Amino acid sequence: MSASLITRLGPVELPNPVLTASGCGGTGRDLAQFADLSRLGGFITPSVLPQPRAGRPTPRMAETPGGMVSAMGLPGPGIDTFLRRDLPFLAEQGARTIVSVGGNSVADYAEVARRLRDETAVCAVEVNVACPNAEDRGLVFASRPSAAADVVRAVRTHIRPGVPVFAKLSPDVSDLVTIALACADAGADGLSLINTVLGMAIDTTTLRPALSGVSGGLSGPAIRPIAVRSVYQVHAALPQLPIIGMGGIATGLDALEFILAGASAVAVGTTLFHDPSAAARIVRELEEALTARGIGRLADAVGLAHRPYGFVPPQVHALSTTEPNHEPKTEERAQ
Amino acid sequence: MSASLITRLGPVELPNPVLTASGCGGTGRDLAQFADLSRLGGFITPSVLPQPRAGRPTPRMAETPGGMVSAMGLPGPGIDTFLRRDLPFLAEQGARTIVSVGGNSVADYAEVARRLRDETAVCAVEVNVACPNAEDRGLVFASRPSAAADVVRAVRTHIRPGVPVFAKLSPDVSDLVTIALACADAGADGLSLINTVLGMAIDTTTLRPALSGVSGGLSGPAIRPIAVRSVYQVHAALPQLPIIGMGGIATGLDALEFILAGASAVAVGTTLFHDPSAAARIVRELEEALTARGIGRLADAVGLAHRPYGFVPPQVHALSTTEPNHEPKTEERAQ
Amino acid sequence: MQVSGTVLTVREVGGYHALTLVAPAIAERFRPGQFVAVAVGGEHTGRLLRRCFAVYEVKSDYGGTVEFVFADRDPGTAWLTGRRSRDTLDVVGPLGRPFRLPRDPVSCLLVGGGPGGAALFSLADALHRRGCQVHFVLGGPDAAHVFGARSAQRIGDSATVVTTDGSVGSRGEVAGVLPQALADSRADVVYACGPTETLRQVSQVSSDYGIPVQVCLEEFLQANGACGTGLCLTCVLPVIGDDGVTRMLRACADGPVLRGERVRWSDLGTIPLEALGAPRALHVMEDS
Amino acid sequence: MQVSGTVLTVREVGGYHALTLVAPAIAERFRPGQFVAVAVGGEHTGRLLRRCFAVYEVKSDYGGTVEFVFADRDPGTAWLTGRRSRDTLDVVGPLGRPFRLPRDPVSCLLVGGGPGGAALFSLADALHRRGCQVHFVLGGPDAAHVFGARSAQRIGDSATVVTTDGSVGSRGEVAGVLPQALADSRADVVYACGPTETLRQVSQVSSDYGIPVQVCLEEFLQANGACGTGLCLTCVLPVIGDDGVTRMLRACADGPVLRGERVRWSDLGTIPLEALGAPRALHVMEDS
Ligand SMILES: Cc1cc2nc3c(=O)[nH]c(=O)nc-3n(C[C@H](O)[C@H](O)[C@H](O)COP(=O)(O)OP(=O)(O)OC[C@H]3O[C@@H](n4cnc5c(N)ncnc54)[C@H](O)[C@@H]3O)c2cc1C
Ligand SMILES: Cc1cc2nc3c(=O)[nH]c(=O)nc-3n(C[C@H](O)[C@H](O)[C@H](O)COP(=O)(O)OP(=O)(O)OC[C@H]3O[C@@H](n4cnc5c(N)ncnc54)[C@H](O)[C@@H]3O)c2cc1C
Ligand SMILES: Cc1cc2nc3c(=O)[nH]c(=O)nc-3n(C[C@H](O)[C@H](O)[C@H](O)COP(=O)(O)O)c2cc1C
Ligand SMILES: Cc1cc2nc3c(=O)[nH]c(=O)nc-3n(C[C@H](O)[C@H](O)[C@H](O)COP(=O)(O)O)c2cc1C
Ligand code: FES
Ligand code: FES
Repeated sequence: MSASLITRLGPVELPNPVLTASGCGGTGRDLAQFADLSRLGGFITPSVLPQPRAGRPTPRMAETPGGMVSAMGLPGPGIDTFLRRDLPFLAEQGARTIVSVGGNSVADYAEVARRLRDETAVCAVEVNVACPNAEDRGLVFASRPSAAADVVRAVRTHIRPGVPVFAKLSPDVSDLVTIALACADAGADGLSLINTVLGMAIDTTTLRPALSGVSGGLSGPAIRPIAVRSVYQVHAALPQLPIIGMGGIATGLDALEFILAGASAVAVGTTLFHDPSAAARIVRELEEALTARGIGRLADAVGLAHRPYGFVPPQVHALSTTEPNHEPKTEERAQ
Repeated sequence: MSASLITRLGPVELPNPVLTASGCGGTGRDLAQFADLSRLGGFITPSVLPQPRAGRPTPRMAETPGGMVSAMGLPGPGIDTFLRRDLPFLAEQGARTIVSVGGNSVADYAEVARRLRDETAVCAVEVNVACPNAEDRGLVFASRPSAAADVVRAVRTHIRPGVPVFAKLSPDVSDLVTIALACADAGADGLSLINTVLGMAIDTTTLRPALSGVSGGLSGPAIRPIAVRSVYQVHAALPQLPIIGMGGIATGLDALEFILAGASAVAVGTTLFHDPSAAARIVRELEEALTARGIGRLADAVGLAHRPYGFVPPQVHALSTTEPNHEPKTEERAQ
Repeated sequence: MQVSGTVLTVREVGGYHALTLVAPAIAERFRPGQFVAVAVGGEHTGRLLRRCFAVYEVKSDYGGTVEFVFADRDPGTAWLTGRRSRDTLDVVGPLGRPFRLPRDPVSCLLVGGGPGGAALFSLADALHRRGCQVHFVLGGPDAAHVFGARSAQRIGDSATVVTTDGSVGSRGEVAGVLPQALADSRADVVYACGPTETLRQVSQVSSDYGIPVQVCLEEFLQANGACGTGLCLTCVLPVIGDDGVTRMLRACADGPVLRGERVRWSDLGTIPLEALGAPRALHVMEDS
Repeated sequence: MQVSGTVLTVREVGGYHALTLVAPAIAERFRPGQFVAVAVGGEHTGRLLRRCFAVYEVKSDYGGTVEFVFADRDPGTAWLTGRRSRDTLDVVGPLGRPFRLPRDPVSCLLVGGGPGGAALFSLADALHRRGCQVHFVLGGPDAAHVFGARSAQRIGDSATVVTTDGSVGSRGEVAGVLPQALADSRADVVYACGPTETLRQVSQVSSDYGIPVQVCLEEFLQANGACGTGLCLTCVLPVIGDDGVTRMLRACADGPVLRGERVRWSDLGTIPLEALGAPRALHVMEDS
């Protein structure tokens, strides 16, 4: 018998845990040529802002080993056009739509959330906390617990109960768990981990930064270990909060790694650029992987890596049983 | 005419900027079969602690896309054996030796530094600030400005003037520039950027963390964009401080990227595991790359990416000239 | 369509490479001006971005083959040149909007620069089938880097070849010979594919003469695109719409064929201040 | 030596693969028990870690060839199985300390498990040249996964084959037939290569009989090593030295051949509390 992939994000049930990551599946129109959107676990929209935004000039991306750096500048049509054109399209396709909300001020986020309140096609909301805060020298909200909490609270206030709000965090912080806690306290029903890692490429021909935005976000398989670590850390600290894990997922086994670390769902981003039909393949591979491991229900695999399993050498065993859900300490790092 | 590769790390002149990274060239004995140590810019030793350390149990590493995660536990023979056995070997080989100093308390660092003071074979000292601090719940020193400053000060006090002290930082912080500033204020003569990025892999067969240490340090080409960004950011803020850049360097062009970002020297780490003779090749490729670009002296290329170059579209130009050495702001990130 | 195509041949054509693969589903759907997006580096690769190439020609052999021509300029294309017959390639296509064809048998001037010339030959066939006249102008730095000069002479109603070093045809640049070619061909429409700078000049000259021009932005897409399928938004350029509003359009999904007179050539690599959604900060700068 | 070797053949041998490449510098220097570290995935790969394989045999053909035998168990080895003749491989070798050979013509028992059997044949030749007797015990899960059973029968003074499913030789495990084989061969020394668990059992039995045993830790190295050259310290295991002190030695550079009775088999994957430099915290835990 093959494994059941049904998963829950708080009050929402999804037929499978494989979503498309914000900003990586476009508006859905182009992706629909390669994937039946209704067969995906869900579709996360690009971050929606109150106004249309052209984004940054080209060059917007550079290829790097196992990944890419990109600085897009949050391009998008703004909430009006989104509601008129993109959301109805996604609903027509039968996509379970998770709307990513962005902004450069708490008021921006609140405004978008307010406009989403009565939209029944919205299945869940993701707050992209990794946007630059115009009021804080352009520091991203996600880099301070209080700023992150402010935007989450602003969104949560406007969104109907029953529609879960996920806070999407950046890994570029000294203490991710503290930020996650602050978001949970501010009403986040779950967390999305991770947004891109701050990186940069220099063009060795022009001898200048490769991106018009100088630095950009590193994404793709290269960052997978950072993402898995983030999910594992946060799940250890907040085991009751559902997590959407993402960062470099390219195969079903990659998705399983995130599930074992503690994610209830996963999102596929950069891989869609390489392989636009990847999401359906990953669903299939994940199902096969669970079945091969005798795991009947996806839910049983969530966070499994936190528990001891099979043969455990005595010392490791001692560690694991005294602290079954322990956060990896910083001493558990390299060297 | 081929380019001159001579570079300076404060008072020390090196014939070329290509070093081996701490912990990646072993004691030098095994590497010497593949590379003439005297032809390298320099050799950075594994971090030396006061006592012998066995390190962590296996498994200590896992392969990841474009990199690896490792948790070694700072294995090493301790300062006594290091001074008796390893340092004399390196001196015999004609290696310009940079000794990496580690510890789990400020006293550990001070002790190692004190023992190094009268060793004339020590060309420079690198303080591995990314060691866990036993007195601060195992948080690495590098995650707090004051803790980082304490260890740098402790080492600087004991090391002879004329022997530069470099502080080696971890990128896993919300604000790298603040940590770098604290180290500079505490007497660091330069900075080494970056140590590994905190990551993790889960074994999808055992369904448990792949490393005995649960999480580990991500290294290799995968992290190069993070490392280049770190060097660029810190050089923008502290242009007078020499930087040893590292993180995923595999080719001469990779090395050039770090130089353009602001590094005066570079170190090759994980690539040595893949290609033990890489360092000499990188020296050659870097020389060719500079020559091909009409850059006669390596020193002229240091930090070049911070200046506008060639054709600059008007808007980008406006940005660059108002803030020629501007730190990439957090708003200059993805999306 | 995303297919795994079997490589038939990789051959050198002057200074370029031509790769032919079996891909019936793509061959069948292809219309001139469209492109394919190819995954490079093999199964274990760390290179994630697809490379986009305009299709040179499709044939019915082996159920349907697709051929594209490319310049070897990065490690991804170097990998492609190393493919052997029977290797497989992961290819997505046909992608993008094709050249729009005139309904009536008008006179057409097809302008190619470097490897971009390859995209014009299937267009020429389609135009011929509609009874159009097809005149060629092909240019490049030297003889090895002008694609299809002989074919153009064979199939074209006329063909002008021009190289920077004069090693074949006359010495000079495409834009230089264009006014004469427009006059000689009495062109009703211009189609162009080649270096972005060439497209800019061709658009400029054609507009000056009031002749509509369609350009295929293959090179811009190669330099800027990550996916080719419209998902990533990395390949945008400012284009003026029918309503007069400048929008950032995607070279891949909104192109690669665009009306040359609508592209804001001198603003490539920028967000023009009056573009839809341009950053407010810049507006402020302009006002203050 | 780091060389770029040209692949001659990749062939299936039962359930394993054997790859032969031209690498004179390695062939020349090789001594039985040593290994090669192979880069996998090709030029564009994101797989950085070398794969270590004990050498099966070296020959003087083509200036010097090296052959190794491997089980296909990860994407890296899958890539190796896909190599074709004339491809090149980046190989470092010969690496590690070889089997130490007895000076006198003693009786030797060579014990192989799975693909590890391959490492014993060049050893057998060297022992024969010294006038030693060479007896084989080869085991594996089934007939396809016992390496070299026929060769062993041909060249050995005796050969015992044992499989878990009894599909070839007798049914059982290597350790089970060892006491009999030791008695029959009157062995003065045991050499073994195979799964780590087999090496543990062989070491145990041999020590019980007071017979010195050298084990080649190929499998442990494959599971734990990143470089093969002694640089990375990822392949360590606890070994008791002549001074009675347990040290964490590298399977690659201090091995792969170690004295079996000196390896702390039940402490693999740990740092024994009394090992040199073991963490103080653990001592404290034990004391308190
Ligand atoms: C030189 C020329 C001659 C034409 N001759 C005739 C004719 O004789 N009879 C007739 O009925 N129609 C003629 N047309 C119009 C043309 O045939 C139709 O517009 C086209 O077939 C419609 O295709 P579509 O719906 O895909 O493009 P649309 O969706 O209508 O247009 C897409 C975009 O392409 C532009 N575009 C479309 N076709 C062209 C073109 N050929 N050149 C440049 N830009 C173009 C449009 O302006 C628009 O911006 C001519 C157009 C041109 C430019
Ligand atoms: C079964 C056997 C028979 C021997 N017969 C003779 C003999 O007849 N005459 C004679 O002079 N010497 C004999 N020796 C000793 C052996 O030949 C020498 O130790 C060896 O050649 C020295 O090589 P080395 O300097 O590289 O090893 P060393 O550096 O001396 O040793 C390296 C490590 O390998 C171990 N080691 C070395 N050889 C063996 C071995 N063969 N088996 C297991 N562990 C070993 C050592 O104890 C040490 O731990 C015999 C040893 C063994 C085990
Ligand atoms: C081109 C691009 C655009 C993105 N846009 C958004 C966005 O609008 N909002 C958001 O929250 N994350 C955005 N992201 C981040 C991704 O959703 C995802 O978190 C990140 O890329 C890591 O996943 P990946 O490695 O699978 O791509 C974007 C990433 C890329 C590469
Ligand atoms: C196995 C291993 C051991 C390391 N040991 C040390 C160490 O002892 N001290 C230190 O400062 N950095 C150590 N590092 C970090 C490297 O010196 C280097 O900063 C990092 O790996 C990034 O460079 P790379 O990508 O070229 O490997 C180690 C890295 C690895 C992979
Ligand atoms: S290349 Fe990705 S949208 Fe055009
Ligand atoms: S594999 Fe690297 S030290 Fe042994």
